[in-house]
Amino acid sequence: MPVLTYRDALNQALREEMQRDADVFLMGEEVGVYQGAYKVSRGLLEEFGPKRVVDTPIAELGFAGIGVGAAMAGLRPVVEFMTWNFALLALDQIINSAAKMLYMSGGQLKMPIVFRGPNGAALQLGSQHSQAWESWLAHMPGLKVVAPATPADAKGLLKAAIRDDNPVIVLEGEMLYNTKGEVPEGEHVVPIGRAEVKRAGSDVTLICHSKTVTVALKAAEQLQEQNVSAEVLDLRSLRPMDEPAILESIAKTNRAVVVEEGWPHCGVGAQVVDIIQRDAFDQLDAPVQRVTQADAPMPYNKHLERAAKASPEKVVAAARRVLYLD
Amino acid sequence: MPVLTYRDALNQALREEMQRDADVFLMGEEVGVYQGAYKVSRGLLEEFGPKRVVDTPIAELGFAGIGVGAAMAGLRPVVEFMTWNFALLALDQIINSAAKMLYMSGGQLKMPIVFRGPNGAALQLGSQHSQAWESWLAHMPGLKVVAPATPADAKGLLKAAIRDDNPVIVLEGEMLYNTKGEVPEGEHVVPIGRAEVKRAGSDVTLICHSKTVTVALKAAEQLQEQNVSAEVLDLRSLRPMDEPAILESIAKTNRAVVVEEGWPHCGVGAQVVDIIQRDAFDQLDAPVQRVTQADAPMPYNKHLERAAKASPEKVVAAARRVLYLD
Amino acid sequence: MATATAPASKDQSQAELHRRMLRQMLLIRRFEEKAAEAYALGKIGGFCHLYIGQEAVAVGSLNALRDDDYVICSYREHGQALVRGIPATAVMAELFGKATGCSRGKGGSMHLFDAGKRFMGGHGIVGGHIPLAAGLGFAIKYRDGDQLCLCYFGEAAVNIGAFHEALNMASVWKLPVIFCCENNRYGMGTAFERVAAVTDVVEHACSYDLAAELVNGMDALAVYEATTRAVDRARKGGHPTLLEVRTYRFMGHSMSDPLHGVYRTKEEVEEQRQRDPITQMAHKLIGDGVLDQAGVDALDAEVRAEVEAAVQFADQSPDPEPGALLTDVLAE
Amino acid sequence: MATATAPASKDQSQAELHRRMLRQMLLIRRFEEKAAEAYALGKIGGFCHLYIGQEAVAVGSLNALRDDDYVICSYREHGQALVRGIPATAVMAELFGKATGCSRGKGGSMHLFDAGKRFMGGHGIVGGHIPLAAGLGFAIKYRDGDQLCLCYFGEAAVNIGAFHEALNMASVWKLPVIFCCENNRYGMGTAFERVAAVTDVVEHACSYDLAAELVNGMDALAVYEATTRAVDRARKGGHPTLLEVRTYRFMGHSMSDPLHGVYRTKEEVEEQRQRDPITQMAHKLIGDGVLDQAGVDALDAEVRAEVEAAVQFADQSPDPEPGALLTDVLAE
Ligand SMILES: Cc1ncc(C[n+]2csc(CCOP(=O)(O)OP(=O)(O)O)c2C)c(N)n1
Ligand SMILES: Cc1ncc(C[n+]2csc(CCOP(=O)(O)OP(=O)(O)O)c2C)c(N)n1
Ligand SMILES: [Mg+2]
Ligand SMILES: [Mg+2]
Repeated sequence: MPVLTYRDALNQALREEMQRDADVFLMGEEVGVYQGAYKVSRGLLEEFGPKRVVDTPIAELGFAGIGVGAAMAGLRPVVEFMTWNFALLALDQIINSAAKMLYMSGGQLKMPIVFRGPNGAALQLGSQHSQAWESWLAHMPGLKVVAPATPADAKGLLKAAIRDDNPVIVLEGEMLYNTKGEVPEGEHVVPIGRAEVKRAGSDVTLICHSKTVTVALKAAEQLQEQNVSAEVLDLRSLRPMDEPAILESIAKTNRAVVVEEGWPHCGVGAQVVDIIQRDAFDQLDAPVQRVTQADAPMPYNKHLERAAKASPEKVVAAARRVLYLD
Repeated sequence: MPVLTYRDALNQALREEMQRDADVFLMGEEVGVYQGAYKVSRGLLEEFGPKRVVDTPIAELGFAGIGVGAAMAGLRPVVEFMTWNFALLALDQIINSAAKMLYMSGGQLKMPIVFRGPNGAALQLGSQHSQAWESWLAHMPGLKVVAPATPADAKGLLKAAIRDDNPVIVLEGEMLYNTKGEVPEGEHVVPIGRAEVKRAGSDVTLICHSKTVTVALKAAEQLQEQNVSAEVLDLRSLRPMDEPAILESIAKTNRAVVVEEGWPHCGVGAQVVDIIQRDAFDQLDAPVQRVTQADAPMPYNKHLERAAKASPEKVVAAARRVLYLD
Repeated sequence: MATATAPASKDQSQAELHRRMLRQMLLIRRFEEKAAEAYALGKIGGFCHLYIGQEAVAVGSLNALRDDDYVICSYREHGQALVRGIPATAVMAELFGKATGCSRGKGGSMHLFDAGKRFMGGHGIVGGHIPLAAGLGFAIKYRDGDQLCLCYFGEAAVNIGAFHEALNMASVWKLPVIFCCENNRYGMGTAFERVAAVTDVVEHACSYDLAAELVNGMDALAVYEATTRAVDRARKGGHPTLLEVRTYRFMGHSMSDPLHGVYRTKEEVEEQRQRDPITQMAHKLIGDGVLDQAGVDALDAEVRAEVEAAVQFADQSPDPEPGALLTDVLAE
Repeated sequence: MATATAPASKDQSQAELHRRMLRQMLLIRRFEEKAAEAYALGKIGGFCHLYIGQEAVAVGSLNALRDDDYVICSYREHGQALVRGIPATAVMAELFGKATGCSRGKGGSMHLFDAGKRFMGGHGIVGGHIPLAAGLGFAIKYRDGDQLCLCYFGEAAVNIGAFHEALNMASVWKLPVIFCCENNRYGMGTAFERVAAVTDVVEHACSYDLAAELVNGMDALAVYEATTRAVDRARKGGHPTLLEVRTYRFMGHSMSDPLHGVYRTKEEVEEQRQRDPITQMAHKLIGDGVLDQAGVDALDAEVRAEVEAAVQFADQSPDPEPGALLTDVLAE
């Protein structure tokens, strides 16, 4: 199977879907002439022309709304946010227009639109450029939210998102764009709403998504050295969330650590905890532990930043706590 | 003690704080000439003049930012959003400017600003006007978030918010404005971060805030008739959250139902569940149950709307589930 | 909606158009009066923004459109919905929250939709639908269509960012959109001059290189003509237009707002009522010999009956099934 | 920053001013060159937007201000920070993320702050700080002060809603704010004419009844004079001004962006470099007899030493204590 970067896997998904369906187009800041701020759209302008690869002004609210309007007319827009930090300005269109259109029109207007871009902290970008929005977006009925961790999932989930008749949020990771992995050629669609066991284990489940999958996998290796067998469950979709997969893993391990990139209070992890304690209460041998970003805006200094982020060490420590090893 | 409406209690808090400190001013849509969309600011223009009671254009992002700028210069703005639904447009200023200013300036710029207005659904206002934002706002480090349920708390928390040197979010309830209660005269400041037992009980704790306090109190009465003694714990502050008060109540009842106005997935209630299962795991006799808004945009039809909202009946049913009575 | 104008019968078809326009204005007026009654009786809930006084705007402009053009509105859209041809029954049923409503009872007064009629909604966030209009225009152009999108909003929306972002992109990309600003002088209780540095909305056209026209919104024919010119520009090459239509709302902002309130005087409202667009139109038609007073009365009786029937229909229609709460959240 | 102009020594003080301006421009240039080096060495991280080519804007405008005026900027603010008088040591240390930095190492290149100098930050969301500027102006007016706020942003920010909302309110309320648009033709890789319907930013002043001026941003003195006029208007009665300053960025958008890239030609950059604002200023001062080439070289040597010292200071400064992660989240 070809090995691709996460970036190129996304690029492949976009290219294939644009080839497949003339109604699919890409719009956003720097997606065309500049080839994408993070080069995800490299070559697309050349292949599909400026009608289908549309450079926008810096006007997140406006162009998100233009995407929604185009979707109301039946096109299938892919709206790229340079990063999700800037999408904060566009939330009114994502929430009030895209997520509610089908409902408030009584089922008349489908909303086949994708909003995508990098989410969460990269390196030393400071407080305003290092935010992970998954719990906000996952909160909203009317949206679907995916957060791929690997190149294969990036391709497969983006393809699924583009083909979906609902607004789908695709949370990518700037720190993931260069990571590599095997990616099936051509038709490879990962169904939205299905978690995946990325590493099997029996003592504790590490529940994660997006960048924290790497963190959890590293933690699982370290735990292995300590004779602890950790299962790594990659949620992949945050809305809908794959509750059966979570419960199945807990049934096996009876213990869980939830790892996420965002802040702790009302984070996605809290919802995972809620699901587990509600539906697997009697199977739990210890309270579920969470590893999150520190409850502070992101500092610029690199040491502070490193200390703020979820790390394999923190996950190992949390796992040992749920195993009552410390 | 005088009996006031929640609306007049807020009005009193504003008036007293504006009398007390010339740096406090109110700005927002219709706060002046029109006397407030929901009349919270009635009479203030007449008493304090247009310099301190400022009618704005419909420009939520802009005037929220003007408030933040004024706070950077040391004023103490109270920014009214006609409803929090429209504040969605202003989130960039609330999150990226207000919540992060102290941090990213390395502690130099305090942010003594209040953002307030009605939150959540009223009656039949449809999908775009019936949203409860507490879990979003409570997620953000750098903010404080309060949600008073009674006239006394409305006054006391708004006064505390105005005196706080941090950005404080005050979530009011349109459906609460007409409710009445005793309100201490003059200096009555409710500290931010403290929950309050609104009704003592021993069998189950109903954890709630804002409008759902009424719902929980009604449920507690119905439960009493079924010989179940429910404690009603009003969180009042959602960030910081009074974890000791929650744990104290759980230590007594060993059972909890969390009632909130927002949607279920990643709601505030999930965080409450996380706190309880983490720190009171061994005291819990049953999984914590949650009562939330239905996981859908708000419908216009009044029967559907009623079915979507948290209700005493749903809380009673949830309480019976945690008590294994059904 | 398309106006057939075979040269031989030009006068006749014009008379026909004018007669239809008067009828539509009357229909809106009587519909809104009944809606107010039903609101007072608690049959309609939530926010309900009446169109009384502004009828000439919807009627004048929508008659210049084709059936395959898109229309998108703010929350003050009962008038546009009716003129666009959504049956009064379906609009009234929506206000009543019934399953037979044009949004199946889930939208309400602020969210009327009829995808078949290319009526793309009532939207509740001030200015929020202006980018959607540009997006509909974008889709038309993407498909090399010769349709256009007509977008209505109030003057207060001009102060919000979405308006500016959308107008700029509509102009840069030459999208076939007509931005129709219904300047009724007030956004709720705020006079425009208190919150806008420049009160001629058309001035903003300069910043975006748009065609623009200032129109008397109490004159349905003036609105019709200005819109027709804008339609021409949009179909040929997609040059967008900003229309500022000066009008007035005779009622309060919404049903919960008093008739004149503290922000405007009773006298001002009375004075404006002297310019009633329906009286003016009726007067013109009588003057032109298109109709006599009896003819006007007959039209009025006709629409009154239509509205009465709509109320009955709405009243007798069923509520949505309880299960509707959880449908339409996502498409299958 | 205040320029003392006792009539007797007007020429001398002007020469002094011009000399200072040249020195400041050189300081920015050398500072940025060193920052680029340090970035390449991994001493500076994240996004780092250099000001090379635009020096005349910060220098020309800030010299027209008083010490008690407010200044607020976008993320491209190293130049403004230095001219405002934040020591090069503290700015460089901030870029290095050190505890001695002007934001204690927590802000970084995009978030330089010095409250004492009324330097109200570098801000990272395009257009986001423009309302903050209006708010600072609001506070001045609220306290009946005669200060003003000078706000810098790029031309690409003109396409975003916040710009429009802020300008409108600043005008309606007559706030003492100068909106200084540094039009360097590109927002990242996007030429302004590709995304703006009207490319003369000053045109927007008409929509908001603002004073406006188009200024040659390669000429520090022209910027100084235009700003002085805007300052006068702001102090007397608070009439806000929109300045469009035409300038050019000689480097890539940020350190991760190539020098010219695909969006502009090498030739264009070369051509613009011929208009180097520092060369022009030096040439003028030599022509005026204020300095000779040796004098210019001496200034340059002086600032090079200052910048070198700043780098050493930054390098040797300590990182923030680990506990700093959780301080400053909330004020006590
Ligand atoms: C963003 C936003 N802010 C505030 C409101 C509340 N609101 C609803 S209508 C309205 C006034 C709008 O006035 P205008 O645009 O002139 O339209 P009109 O009501 O006169 O038709 C306001 C403030 C809203 N719906 N959306
Ligand atoms: C709202 C928002 N969208 C996108 C970005 C990413 N971004 C950072 S700078 C920039 C270009 C801004 O150009 P301009 O305003 O002309 O300033 P210049 O960089 O030329 O000084 C972009 C798109 C951002 N920071 N904020
Ligand atoms: Mg109006
Ligand atoms: Mg620029």
